[in-house]
Amino acid sequence: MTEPLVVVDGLSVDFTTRHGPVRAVRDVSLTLRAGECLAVVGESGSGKSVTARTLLGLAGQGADVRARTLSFAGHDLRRLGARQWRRLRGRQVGYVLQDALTSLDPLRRIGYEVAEPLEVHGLATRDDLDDQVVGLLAEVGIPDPEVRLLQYPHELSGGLRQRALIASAIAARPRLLIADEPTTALDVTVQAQVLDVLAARRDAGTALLLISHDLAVVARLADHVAILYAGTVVEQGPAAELLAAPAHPYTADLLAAVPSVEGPVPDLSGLRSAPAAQEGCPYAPRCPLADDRCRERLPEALPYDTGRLVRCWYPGGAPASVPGERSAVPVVPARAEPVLTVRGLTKRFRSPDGSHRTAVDDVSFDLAAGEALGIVGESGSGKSTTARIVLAEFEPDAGSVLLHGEPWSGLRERDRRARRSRIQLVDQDPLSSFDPRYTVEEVVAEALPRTRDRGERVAELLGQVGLDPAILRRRPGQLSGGQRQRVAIARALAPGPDVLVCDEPVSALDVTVQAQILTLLTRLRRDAGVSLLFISHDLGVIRQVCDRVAVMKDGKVVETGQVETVFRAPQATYTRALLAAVPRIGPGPRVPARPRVPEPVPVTDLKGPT
Amino acid sequence: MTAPALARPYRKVRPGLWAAWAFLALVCCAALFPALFAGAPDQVDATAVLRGPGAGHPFGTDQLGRDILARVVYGARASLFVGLGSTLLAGAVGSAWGLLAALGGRAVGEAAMRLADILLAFPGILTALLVVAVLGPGTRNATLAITIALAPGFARIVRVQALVVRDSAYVRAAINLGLRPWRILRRHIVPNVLAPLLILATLNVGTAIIAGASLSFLGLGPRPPAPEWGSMLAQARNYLDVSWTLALFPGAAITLTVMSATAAGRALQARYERREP
Amino acid sequence: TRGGDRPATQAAANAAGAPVTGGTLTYAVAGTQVSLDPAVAATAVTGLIDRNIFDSLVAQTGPDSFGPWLAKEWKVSDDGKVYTFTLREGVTFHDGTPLTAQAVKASLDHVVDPATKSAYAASLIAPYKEARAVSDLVVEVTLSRPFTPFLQALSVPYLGIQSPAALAKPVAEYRPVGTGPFSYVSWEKDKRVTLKRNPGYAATPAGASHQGAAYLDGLVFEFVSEDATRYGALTSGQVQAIAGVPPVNADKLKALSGFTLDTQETPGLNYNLYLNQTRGPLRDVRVRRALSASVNVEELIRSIYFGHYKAARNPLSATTAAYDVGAESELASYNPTEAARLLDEAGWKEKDKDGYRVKDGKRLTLVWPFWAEGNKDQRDVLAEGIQAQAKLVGIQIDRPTVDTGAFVSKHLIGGGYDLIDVSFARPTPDVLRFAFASGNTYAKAGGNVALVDSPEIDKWVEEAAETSDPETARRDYAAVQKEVLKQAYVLPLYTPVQLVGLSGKVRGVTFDAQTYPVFHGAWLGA
Amino acid sequence: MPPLARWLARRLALTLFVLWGTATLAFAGMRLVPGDPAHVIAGGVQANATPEVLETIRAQYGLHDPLPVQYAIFIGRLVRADLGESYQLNQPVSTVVLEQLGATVSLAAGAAVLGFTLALVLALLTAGRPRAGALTRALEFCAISTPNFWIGILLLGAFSFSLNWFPVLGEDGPRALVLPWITLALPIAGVLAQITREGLERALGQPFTLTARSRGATENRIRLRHALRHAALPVLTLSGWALGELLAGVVVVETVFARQGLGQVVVSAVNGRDFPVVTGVVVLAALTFSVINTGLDLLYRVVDPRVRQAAL
Ligand SMILES: Nc1ncnc2c1ncn2[C@@H]1O[C@H](COP(=O)(O)OP(=O)(O)OP(=O)(O)O)[C@@H](O)[C@H]1O
Ligand SMILES: Nc1ncnc2c1ncn2[C@@H]1O[C@H](COP(=O)(O)OP(=O)(O)OP(=O)(O)O)[C@@H](O)[C@H]1O
Ligand SMILES: [Mg+2]
Ligand SMILES: [Mg+2]
Ligand code: NI
Repeated sequence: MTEPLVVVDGLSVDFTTRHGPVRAVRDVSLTLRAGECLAVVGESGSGKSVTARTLLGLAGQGADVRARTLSFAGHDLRRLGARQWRRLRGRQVGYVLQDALTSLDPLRRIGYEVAEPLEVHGLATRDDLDDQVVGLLAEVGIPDPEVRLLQYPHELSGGLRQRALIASAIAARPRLLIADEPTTALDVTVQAQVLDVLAARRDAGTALLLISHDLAVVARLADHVAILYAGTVVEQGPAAELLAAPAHPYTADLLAAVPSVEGPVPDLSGLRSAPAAQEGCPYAPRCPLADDRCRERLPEALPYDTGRLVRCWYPGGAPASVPGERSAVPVVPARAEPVLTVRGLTKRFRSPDGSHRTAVDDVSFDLAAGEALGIVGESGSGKSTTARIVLAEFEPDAGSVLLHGEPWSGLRERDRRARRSRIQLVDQDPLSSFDPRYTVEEVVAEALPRTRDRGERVAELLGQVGLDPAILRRRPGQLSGGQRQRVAIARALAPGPDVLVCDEPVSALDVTVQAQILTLLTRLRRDAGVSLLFISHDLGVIRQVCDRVAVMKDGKVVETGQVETVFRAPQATYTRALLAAVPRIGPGPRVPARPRVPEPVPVTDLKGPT
Repeated sequence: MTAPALARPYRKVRPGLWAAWAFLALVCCAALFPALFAGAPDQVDATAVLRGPGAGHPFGTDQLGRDILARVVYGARASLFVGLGSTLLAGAVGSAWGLLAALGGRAVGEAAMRLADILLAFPGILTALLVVAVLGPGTRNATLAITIALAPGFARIVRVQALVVRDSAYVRAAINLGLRPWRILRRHIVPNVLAPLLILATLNVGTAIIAGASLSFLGLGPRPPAPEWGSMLAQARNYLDVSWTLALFPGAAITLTVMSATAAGRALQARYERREP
Repeated sequence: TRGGDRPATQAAANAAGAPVTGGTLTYAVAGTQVSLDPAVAATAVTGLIDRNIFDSLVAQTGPDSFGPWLAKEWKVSDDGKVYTFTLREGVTFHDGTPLTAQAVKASLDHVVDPATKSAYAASLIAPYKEARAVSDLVVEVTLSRPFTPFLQALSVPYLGIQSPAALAKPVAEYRPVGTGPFSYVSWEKDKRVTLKRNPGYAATPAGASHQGAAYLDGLVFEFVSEDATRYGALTSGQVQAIAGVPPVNADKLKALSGFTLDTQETPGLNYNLYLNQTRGPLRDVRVRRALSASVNVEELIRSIYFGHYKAARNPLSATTAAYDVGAESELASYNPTEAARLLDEAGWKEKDKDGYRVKDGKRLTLVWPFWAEGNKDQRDVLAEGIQAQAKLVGIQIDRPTVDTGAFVSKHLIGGGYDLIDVSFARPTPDVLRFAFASGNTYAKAGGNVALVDSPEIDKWVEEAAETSDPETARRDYAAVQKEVLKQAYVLPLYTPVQLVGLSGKVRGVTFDAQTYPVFHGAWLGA
Repeated sequence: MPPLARWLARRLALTLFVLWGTATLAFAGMRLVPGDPAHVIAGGVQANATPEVLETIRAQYGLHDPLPVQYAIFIGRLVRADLGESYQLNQPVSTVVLEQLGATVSLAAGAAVLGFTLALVLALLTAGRPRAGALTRALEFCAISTPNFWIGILLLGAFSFSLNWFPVLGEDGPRALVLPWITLALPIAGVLAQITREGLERALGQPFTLTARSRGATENRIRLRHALRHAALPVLTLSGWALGELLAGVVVVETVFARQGLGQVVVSAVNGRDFPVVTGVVVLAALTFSVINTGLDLLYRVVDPRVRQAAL
């Protein structure tokens, strides 16, 4: 093996904030060699980005960085002055920030952004700058680079933006490339392409530090994986072994929570959520194995198996989550009356340039009582628009929606109002759907009829969605993402609806929280007998909750059927491509860089990721 | 998943803010109960003209031998009356106007906003000047003039805010719940539009006080002998060479009041924004 | 009548050394003007500037005496209606037109022509009927009735003799062209008027300190309305002379080396407060006298004007002919006890919670409109003092701010006021007729703003205006002064004073009967 | 570029509408005033015009016509860019305005340049530097809270009367303009500096700044090439307001420094009910403002590509 390029030993980063110190990273040790990919995985707030930024000397304002060793190519990073840091950044270490939407300067052309490292480090003359940028854009698989060069970030789709950002990061041919959540918020097909670009760099000998909260993404690229929990590396080791046989209970839970499109649907009802502990093992509050020792003392990183390190008193002791067959999902009697009948929905929108674009095109489906219908499709395929027509937020241009066989679309709002409570919505972003001035209690209570026992009903509903009544007086802004989504579900359930429309209800949540919400929805369906119209771009998620699925592309439903049937034997080519692009955590060697696939993103697609 | 939270530098509780609140309270007291702080503001004393600060007259005396302290104290009323009165009125008129423009249908909305465009087409003081030209000078008319100058700005902001709120996810949620439009308007739209407006209004009090003082400086506000800071400054201009206290104290009173009001408004705003997620 | 005594006071008594020719003098004046045509404009500034451009037919040489100027001599008919003037020979206007009887006729006709929209000049010669050129240099003016103040009127700049050629031009192209020591160069609106020397000047008025062309090459009138700024401009050397030195700065200026202060008391009507005797509480002479007695004019004037303005005790300025010293015994001078007694007697016994007197549930409130544009000399401050003092005896004085239109139509013409303040500079006792004759209300283009309607006063002023006996006139005028003070139609405040600030370099500035500075003999020393 | 053309056409229509509206409001306002303008035209108080003279004037200025007729005549003239003749000055309004325009423009333009520069420099130097910012922040706050006539009075007292550094009076030469410029510039500089700094700080906290840093860009490069553009957006939005404040300040500052200019014209016209002049200045102000705002919006579109394809 070659000399390690990056050596991090005992790194701790603390922040001073208004609410006291935040220990973002605690005692993290990592090494990375040229041509290798190290993946850092963990849920939101676990310290992934801070760790990465420390390697660039950009930990942030008020950061207190301590380490026993912090070296890059043999240079002690702790001793660098401002000027030396600048020489390192971009030149030696390329950084792809998470969220390409805001990481490119919206007021500057793509070409400028890509060229900046070259300019800063004096690597290009004025004349060949454009050529170099075009080359870089082509290298990351951006079609028509000469055109893209002159465009602004908002004129590019999410995938293209992400690739432009990568192009900028690799412009100066750095020896280390840090990619911070490079595929979050991208459609699976686009995600696959971006990963290919990164794989190509790795294969070209660049060391790759890949940051993700998604184990499935990591599985495709990483040689080594480090699992971060609350700022601590709880487990690290070679990717294949670690994923095949997680040693830390957290890793095990994480793996189990990843919804997959194949294999058994796991029963996740045992997953717990609790804030990380400050003392002892941070995972102890959530760990099924935790005992007093765990709560008192955090173990050292102990060797485990071959070349692995685990910080757990009971490494490998976690019970592999029991794969319960789909027993949790109630099977709908075939003769059930449709609650919702959707026929030939069509909706056109005017684009700013005056042209019309069909967002929903002749969509029809039925939803039976107690049934769960999933709608999948890439971004912009018309899923949300369909949902909003079903909710009668606006009228379709053609087609109709029937509720319990009676007209629902095409009415005056006044005539619909009494039946509004029959259909409720759970949104991707619950926070904005709460009046900022309302407390949790008021939010839920508003959905209830004004009766004497309203207070009790609120408490009951919160119990139903697994929330502590202690949060009644809080405002939604003070809740975690998972809690907010539970409040939203409680509110949606309050009027006793027949249909619950869920538009990407979990796509903003960490996998474990996501798993909990999905379990909750499944349970509610069983207990309350509501039908679900479940929208997601994530096939695994759909599979976990739904009986039937409708696949949408460009406003049309290209395929419908029972979930298992569709996923096992997709008929439409689009469905097949979609399934093929889904990253899988499988045993076996890491995937080599695939040959570049043809660009599927149309040049005219200006829509960003949702 | 989220952009790195580059936390803003930590802000301490500033003593300046406390001073601002205290000073505001003082000014309000002076406006309400001037007699507690000073003697008569219009008592002429020909034997003690243009005295510097000293015993009996802590701020000195003016060209008629009147006590400057008393005049500054009594002047608080006019300034606050103009500042608060016009802001409140403009806030009320502007809110109704903006809400109407946002929620009152296309034709009404267009008409309301075009009227605002016209009034906003030139600087506020010019509008105020014109209004004073029509109505004639005086405290009440100056207040009205500033109201008319401020209201279209408020209307525009209220309209934008009302549109944002109207299209917000939580109003959508309320519609989904089958709530009646009137209830949604009352419980969701109006409060969420007015909360930021109230803060904006607080920030505007200072502007209105300055505008009021400017009008009376130009001789279009309250008339002497009624004590008023702007007109005191206008008269003081003639004595720059002789007595510095004459210009200093009313001017400082304006600056400090405006500063305090603005600081208080900003503090409220910061609090409001922090409360938002 | 002819007079010969030296009229104008000699300023800069230290005018040592021989006069030097050359240089430009900049004189900063307050206010601005709307027209340079003296026949059109009424403002003092126009008079001041035009005095240097235009000569008059006659020159006022004393309170009641006149000397030759453009008219070398004149005759008045026995009935006092026909004036025959013989002009000087060889005088030419700045544009080369010779001065003839026709020119005089054209000038006077121009003044009374309604198209001219004369703001003031026409009212000075209201009885003017016609002028006739008897010969080239003899002009005969006919009046509709005898009018003694006619000569005085002719002596003011507003009736300066203008070039007929210039007057023949369209109004838009008007340029002031006269025969005076300076000729017009340019007028930058609201900024300045520039004049240059008339090298061929010879038509000096009687009593002039200097003969022939002016010493100064140029004369610039700079308009600076802000008192403090004007003062600052003098002390910082930006201008050589200013009008209206703020009294508050006057002592300081005197003390400053290199500067002099020249004080000129203005003749005519003092700055007086007129009490509208036709309206409300002021119909009662006791209330009028009470108001008069409630104000300590002496003390107010002293403190506001630092002793540079004199408190007045007579509607007429002491420098006016027929000024009667004895009249002031009739003045209800400061005596708050007496004021209170008079008010009690008049039925204003009770006081309300604000300390104002009430009668039949009505408060003793007087309206004194404030016309901001007319404000100068800190008169607003003085009014504040008067308000404060009247309050002490229980009289409320309201000062609503009014604009010009409303001031004229609602107040001056409509009579919607109780008090009004005016000063009126004109060096003749005939101003008493202007101010108190019943036929001279503002609505009838007069100055009787107290709306005095007294047959006696009317009789006195008419007699004085028409008589040719100076003694009768004097007696009549004295009677008027006594009567208006006794009736308290008027509360004299102060005698306006021209406080002219001069840089020490400026020499030889004199003042005419109207107390306008005359620059004919001025020169700039080292 | 058709969208731009369409946008400009809409702006033009809006401008015309606003001009008509302001003119109409001014007309209505001035006609609501009690009092007979004939007296003003005749020369005001001292004129003491006779009824005949007044009658001539009323006839000449059409004051006898019914209001709709007067309004129609007024609008008709306005369309031909004829603002009528001043009541007080016996001159065409356009002449009055043009004569004074230069003085006002040089005052306002200089102050604008000074104010914007000051704001920019202060903000660039202190953004994201709390220690350096504290003092300037306090000073800006003072400047914002102080009416500019008081600033003017203080400056005049200190630098002209006491120290004699600047002329008390003077129409010509930049030396006489220094104090008025400062007086006008300080309050808007205070506001703009705060806005700019806030914009800079917000931009400096954005991920793209972090990206730029991660490329090795220097602090200056980040501030000038990235953050400044972003800070320019709110500043542009506020520039219309700031310029308006400036024009409004002109009215007061001209009074304080006894300068001639449009501000003085308008104040004396308002006081003297010189209706044509008031209307003229108001229409001119509305026009200037519309032009400035259109220019600013155009500039905004140049700086921010995102709004380019958005409609008006
Ligand atoms: N500049 C800062 N000041 C204060 N706290 C910070 C700062 N930057 C990060 N933190 C805190 O440090 C912790 C780790 O943050 P980090 O951004 O590394 O999380 P992450 O694992 O990247 O999460 P995500 O998946 O949401 O991006 C969080 O609790 C965060 O709030
Ligand atoms: N109000 C609207 N006005 C104009 N176009 C719209 C509007 N709403 C949606 N669209 C367009 O309609 C198309 C479908 O949008 P929709 O939001 O239904 O997609 P989606 O499948 O929900 O995508 P995502 O996964 O990104 O949420 C998109 O191209 C979108 O730009
Ligand atoms: Mg992160
Ligand atoms: Mg969607
Ligand atoms: Ni003295």
